[in-house]
Amino acid sequence: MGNWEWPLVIFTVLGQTAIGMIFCLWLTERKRSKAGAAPSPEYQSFIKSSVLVSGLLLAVAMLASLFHLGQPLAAYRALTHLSTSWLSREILFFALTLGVWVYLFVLSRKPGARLTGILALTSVLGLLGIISSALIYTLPRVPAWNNLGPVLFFLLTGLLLGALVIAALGRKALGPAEMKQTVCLALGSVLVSLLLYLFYFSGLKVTPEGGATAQILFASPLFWLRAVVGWLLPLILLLVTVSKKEKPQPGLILLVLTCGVVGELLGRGLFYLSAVGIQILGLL
Amino acid sequence: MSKQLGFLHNSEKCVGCRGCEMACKNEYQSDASVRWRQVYQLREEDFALPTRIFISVGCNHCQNPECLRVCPVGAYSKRVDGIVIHDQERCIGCKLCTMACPYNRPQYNTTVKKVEKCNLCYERLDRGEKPACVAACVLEALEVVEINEELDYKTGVLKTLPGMPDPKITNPSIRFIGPKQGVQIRRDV
Amino acid sequence: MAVLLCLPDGALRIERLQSRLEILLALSRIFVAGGENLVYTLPELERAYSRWLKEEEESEGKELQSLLQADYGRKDLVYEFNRLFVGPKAPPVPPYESVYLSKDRLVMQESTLDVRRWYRQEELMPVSRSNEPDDFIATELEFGAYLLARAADYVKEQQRGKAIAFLDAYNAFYDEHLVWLEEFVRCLKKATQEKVFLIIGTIILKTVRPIEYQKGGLT
Amino acid sequence: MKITRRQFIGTAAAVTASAGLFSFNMLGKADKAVADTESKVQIFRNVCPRNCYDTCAQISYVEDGVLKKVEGDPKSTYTNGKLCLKGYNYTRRVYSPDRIKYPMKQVPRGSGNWERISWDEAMNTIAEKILELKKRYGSTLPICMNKYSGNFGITHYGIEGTMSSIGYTTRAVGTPCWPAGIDAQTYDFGTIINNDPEDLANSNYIILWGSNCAWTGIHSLPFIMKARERGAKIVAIDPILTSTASKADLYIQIKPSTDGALALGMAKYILDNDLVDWEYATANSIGFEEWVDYVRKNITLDWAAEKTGVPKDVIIQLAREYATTKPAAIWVGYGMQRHTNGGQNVRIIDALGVMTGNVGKSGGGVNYAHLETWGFNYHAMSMPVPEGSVGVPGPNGTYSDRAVNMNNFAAEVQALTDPPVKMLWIAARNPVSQDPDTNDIIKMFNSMELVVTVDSFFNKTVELSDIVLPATTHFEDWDVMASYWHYWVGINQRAIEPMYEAKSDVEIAMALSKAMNALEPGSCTYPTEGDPEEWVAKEFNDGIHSMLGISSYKDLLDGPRKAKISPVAWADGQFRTPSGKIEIRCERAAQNGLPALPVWVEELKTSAQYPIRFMTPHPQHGIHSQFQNLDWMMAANPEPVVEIHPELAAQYGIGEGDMVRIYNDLGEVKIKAHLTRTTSPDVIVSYEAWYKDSPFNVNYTVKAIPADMGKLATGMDGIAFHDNFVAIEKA
Repeated sequence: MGNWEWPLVIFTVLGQTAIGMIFCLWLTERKRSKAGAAPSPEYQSFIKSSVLVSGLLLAVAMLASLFHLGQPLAAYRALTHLSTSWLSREILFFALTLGVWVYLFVLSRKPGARLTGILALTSVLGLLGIISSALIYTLPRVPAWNNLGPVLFFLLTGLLLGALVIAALGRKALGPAEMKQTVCLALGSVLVSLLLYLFYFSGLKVTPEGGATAQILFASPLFWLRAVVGWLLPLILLLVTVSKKEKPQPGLILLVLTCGVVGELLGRGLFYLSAVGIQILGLL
Repeated sequence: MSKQLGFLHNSEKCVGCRGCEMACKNEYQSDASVRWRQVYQLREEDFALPTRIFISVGCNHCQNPECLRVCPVGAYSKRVDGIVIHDQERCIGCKLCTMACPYNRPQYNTTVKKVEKCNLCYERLDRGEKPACVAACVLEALEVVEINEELDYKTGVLKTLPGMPDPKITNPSIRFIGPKQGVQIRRDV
Repeated sequence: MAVLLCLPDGALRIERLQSRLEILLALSRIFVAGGENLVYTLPELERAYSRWLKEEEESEGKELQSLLQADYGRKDLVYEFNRLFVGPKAPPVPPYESVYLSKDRLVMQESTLDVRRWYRQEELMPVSRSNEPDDFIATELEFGAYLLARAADYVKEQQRGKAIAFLDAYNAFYDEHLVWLEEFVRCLKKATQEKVFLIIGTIILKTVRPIEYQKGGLT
Repeated sequence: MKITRRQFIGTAAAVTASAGLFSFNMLGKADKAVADTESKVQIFRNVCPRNCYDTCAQISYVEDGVLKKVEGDPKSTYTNGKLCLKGYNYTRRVYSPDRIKYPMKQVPRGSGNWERISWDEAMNTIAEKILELKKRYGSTLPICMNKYSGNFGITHYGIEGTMSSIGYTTRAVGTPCWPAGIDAQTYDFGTIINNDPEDLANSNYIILWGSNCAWTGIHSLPFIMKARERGAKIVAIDPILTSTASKADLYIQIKPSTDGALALGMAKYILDNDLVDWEYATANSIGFEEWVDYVRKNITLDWAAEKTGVPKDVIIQLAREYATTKPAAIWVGYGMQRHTNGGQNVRIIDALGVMTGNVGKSGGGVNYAHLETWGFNYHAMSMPVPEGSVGVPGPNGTYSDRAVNMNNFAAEVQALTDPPVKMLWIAARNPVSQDPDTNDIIKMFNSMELVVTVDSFFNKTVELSDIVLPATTHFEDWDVMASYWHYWVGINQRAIEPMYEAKSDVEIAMALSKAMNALEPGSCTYPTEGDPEEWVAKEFNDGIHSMLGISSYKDLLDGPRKAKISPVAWADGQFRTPSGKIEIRCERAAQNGLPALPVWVEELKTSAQYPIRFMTPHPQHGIHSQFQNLDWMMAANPEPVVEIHPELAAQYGIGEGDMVRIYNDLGEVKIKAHLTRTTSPDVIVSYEAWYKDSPFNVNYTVKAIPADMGKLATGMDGIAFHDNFVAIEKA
């Protein structure tokens, strides 16, 4: 059984959120630039603040990751084994993402600058970062992780929370269609996440270690809290939101966001906690 | 291919005295939080009769070392003789290797906040001495051997024992002589 | 901050070194004499600390006030001192550097031997009545004080180069060794609620520091 | 610019002048000679002094006065350059920050209010108390010593010497561990002698009868395995399927305390099938025919099978193989004699060895222990009492010490009134955790006026002492050690200076003598001065020299020596009994109220109230209360378990890892359950030990029930530790 790795929980969830936000911004921006409409001041300030928030989240995430290390001051060395280590690659992509984000940040402050390209670049780097993150855990030793699960879960976390933060920040600036698209993205993420988990659990049973992981999860009250707060509530609330014509109430979006954050943090904590590795079976 | 050194553990001879484990600690005066070598008592239920059967496991100097693959700082290297060395100077204490190794051999030293592991006493080997664990084995149940086909063809040499992780994961450089169980006159039958 | 002055006539003077030296000695004596002699060693610490505060131009700190109010003769201070640092039960805050700096929580480790080398370089060795590890807190503090005293001596003798060498040596000794006291005090604060010892911990943190000195004046 | 020590090249030349002005407390001028030893690795010879079969020859590596590591000394062919897991832990013992460092006193006892005192104050306090008690009661009998096996180095008999040197005192006499077996063999053969364990390699059939040597005497196993490689069969008879028994070709799970019945069953078969070595038995023993008669008339195989739980055909097989596969060796472990019929069972096994002619043969023997290599001067021990001392009156106006039974220590001390015991001196012993009936021990401690304990660690006994004195480890002492199993003797050098203010038992005796003579000249006869190495030198005599083939103790500095005596016990047929023969019929036994013949004596049985036998044998990670508290051991074996058979566990709803309350009318202990089929459904097992910061102690439920024998050779009967009956429940 693993540990509740707070630094890694913060790092992965916040980092994925930041990248999810940038991805959502890119979707929006791409449509807008196609439409060629002049941005409203509200929209401009939304872009500015969204870019800023995504960068802050990314920075906090990377800072948090240092606390996982025994030697935080030597973290830079983590870049030195790109040939086989997904952790090295993760750090590389996150560092690049942060670097490109700085440029994005500068551009976002320039009125009239075109952001589609740079948003796309940041998203791609960020998504590669998330995938690298996930592949770190795709360890043959840990059957519960040694599959596509981590990649999909990590991406879905990014999409769900990214979309929800964007929806929250853009409650004034985004048009109804944009809002709908963002909310739908979140809804889709929750739905896929939930279905994926059901599918995932059925796969876990195949190995004894995977079975142990499932057992730990089902036995944990935190898992059921995560299921209610992280899947059920957002699902219901988002369905309600989507079914209505008018733009969703800002309060509602914030509520879903809170649920989503709590759910994902719990889920990620449990992800680490419930890892059961193949090991020598015997008395110590 | 260059050679691959590894351990041959004879669980027919091993009585689980744990001398190897402590001799290793004595040699390196290693921190209480780490066990480079560990003696495991295998599960009774995995054998025909309930018996105290032991294996002694240090680093298995795997042919496909997961620790080496996942380490982000390249602290691990494999010598030409197959010994997997961990350079503690480089280690940043990310603990990923401790998650990746099916044998729990890289151990996180909570005092220096870095990982460390068995290095097959390569310095002693280079001097022509036996590793501390092998030298201390009263029943001579532990040996350093060259892992090769010749060894694997020998009768009685096993790649795994019940309770050991699937060797396919990392291709560990450890071989076993299986336990022998005597006749038991028991009172619970 | 100590000030090393080179006066226009070429004379050398140093300020604020004496208080530092005295407080190191006073702290050392607390541990030399042990819990049973706090009634003698605490007033000494109090005097040294008060002088240090004055020299550093701070007001008389809160710690000092409560230290002043403490009853040094309290028997339970003795017991608590022994429980924390001495034994016979395994002490939670053993006063030996290597327990904190070495990879093992043991005495007589590599850092102990390095401390011994420091002493030897000055042709010194531990000679106390009990065979303590060389990195016993009292011995290390005394050695620190000794290095400062040597610096002060050379100032008196107007040998600038040598005075500076000893100040630097003290700082090096701090960096290589005395720095463990930070961890020691952290453990102490976890292990006790007794004010007097918490204050001693605070005094250690405040006063056992590298010497920052200015090579001031006209040269 | 920052500098480091390496760059700082002080100005040592000038030190002398100004350093004089600096007032040093801790530091002084360095001794050039000492400084020159820097970074030179020195090698010393040591011997592990623990109460253990193997008494390992060690080599310690010391650099700049610091013990770096400890290895086995390859010069001993028995230990063969290897230690056990405990022996590799010594740096942790020597340099543990937990060690007791200074003399300290605690007021009141048990309060945790400890004050550091000087050696002078400690010695004066103790001396004054001794003198005051002597004055009050007219003798030193109120002073009671309890010393045993914490350190078996010969100079540690200086503890007994300390007592003799102040007068006639009360002494804890006896030994808890092994006396019933000693007496059994003393009745039969005149004393205990085992074949050189290296001779086990010559055996063709080896019965490990109640010995878990994989844990308690690992260095004998290679010789056993060598025999097996030659084709010998290894049989283990034990109620517990130990690590040793797991290696046997045949393991027999016997009902505890019925070993004699199994041996009698075997004897019956051997008789009935005429596999007896009549020639050996009749030539070398007396009373053999009478015993044969008893066996013929009283023993049946069905009875033996019923009694022991061992099927008849297995008894037959065992008997046939043992009687026909010669030479056949039996190793009688100490565990099997810790019963109310333990000594008698050993006597029956002895008889089995005699009837098959396996005694006095290479590769044979009924091997228990020996003391053949222990013929030292006991100089540190042999101190005259001060003139005019008064003790327990004997004939012709002589006096003697007053003996109390170490094995019923709490009760017997409390029962003494004329004069009562008022002061305890405890050294090399931890009675509060190791003696039976812990609660009564604590009660007894509370009735004392002064308790002095010499120890290295704050164990349960120190916790209840008034004064604790810091003991050296064997690396800080000069000493000489012999084994009670193998034939090697080794010198133990002082490898490092004593740490802190630790002193050896002899040094403590000298300090006490100084204090007593200052207060009252002539009140203590112990020398007040002496060099530690000289003390060791004085232990040697011509007998030891010739036995070891040396001319001086200094020859042992080149390595331990093996005694030049026959590796085969009793090969000469010269038995040390009054009759000079093996006394199958033993008058001395009869005189001591025991059966004269090795006949069956009923074992102690469980009751309805306490239906489970709780066995508490020796642990792997320690020896009694030593070692398990050290950091590496605590990491490797952090907590005790109780081994419970799954069937028994199921009856009580106990699962793996559940806490189990084990109790009887005496007390209780709570231990975590480990379900295993290595024990039987009516026996639970937990290994005695003292874990750091843990209240775990198996002795809370152990009654001070005497074993049947021990008085003859050791002064007191042993303890039936394994006749410990309890009830259990899920805690």
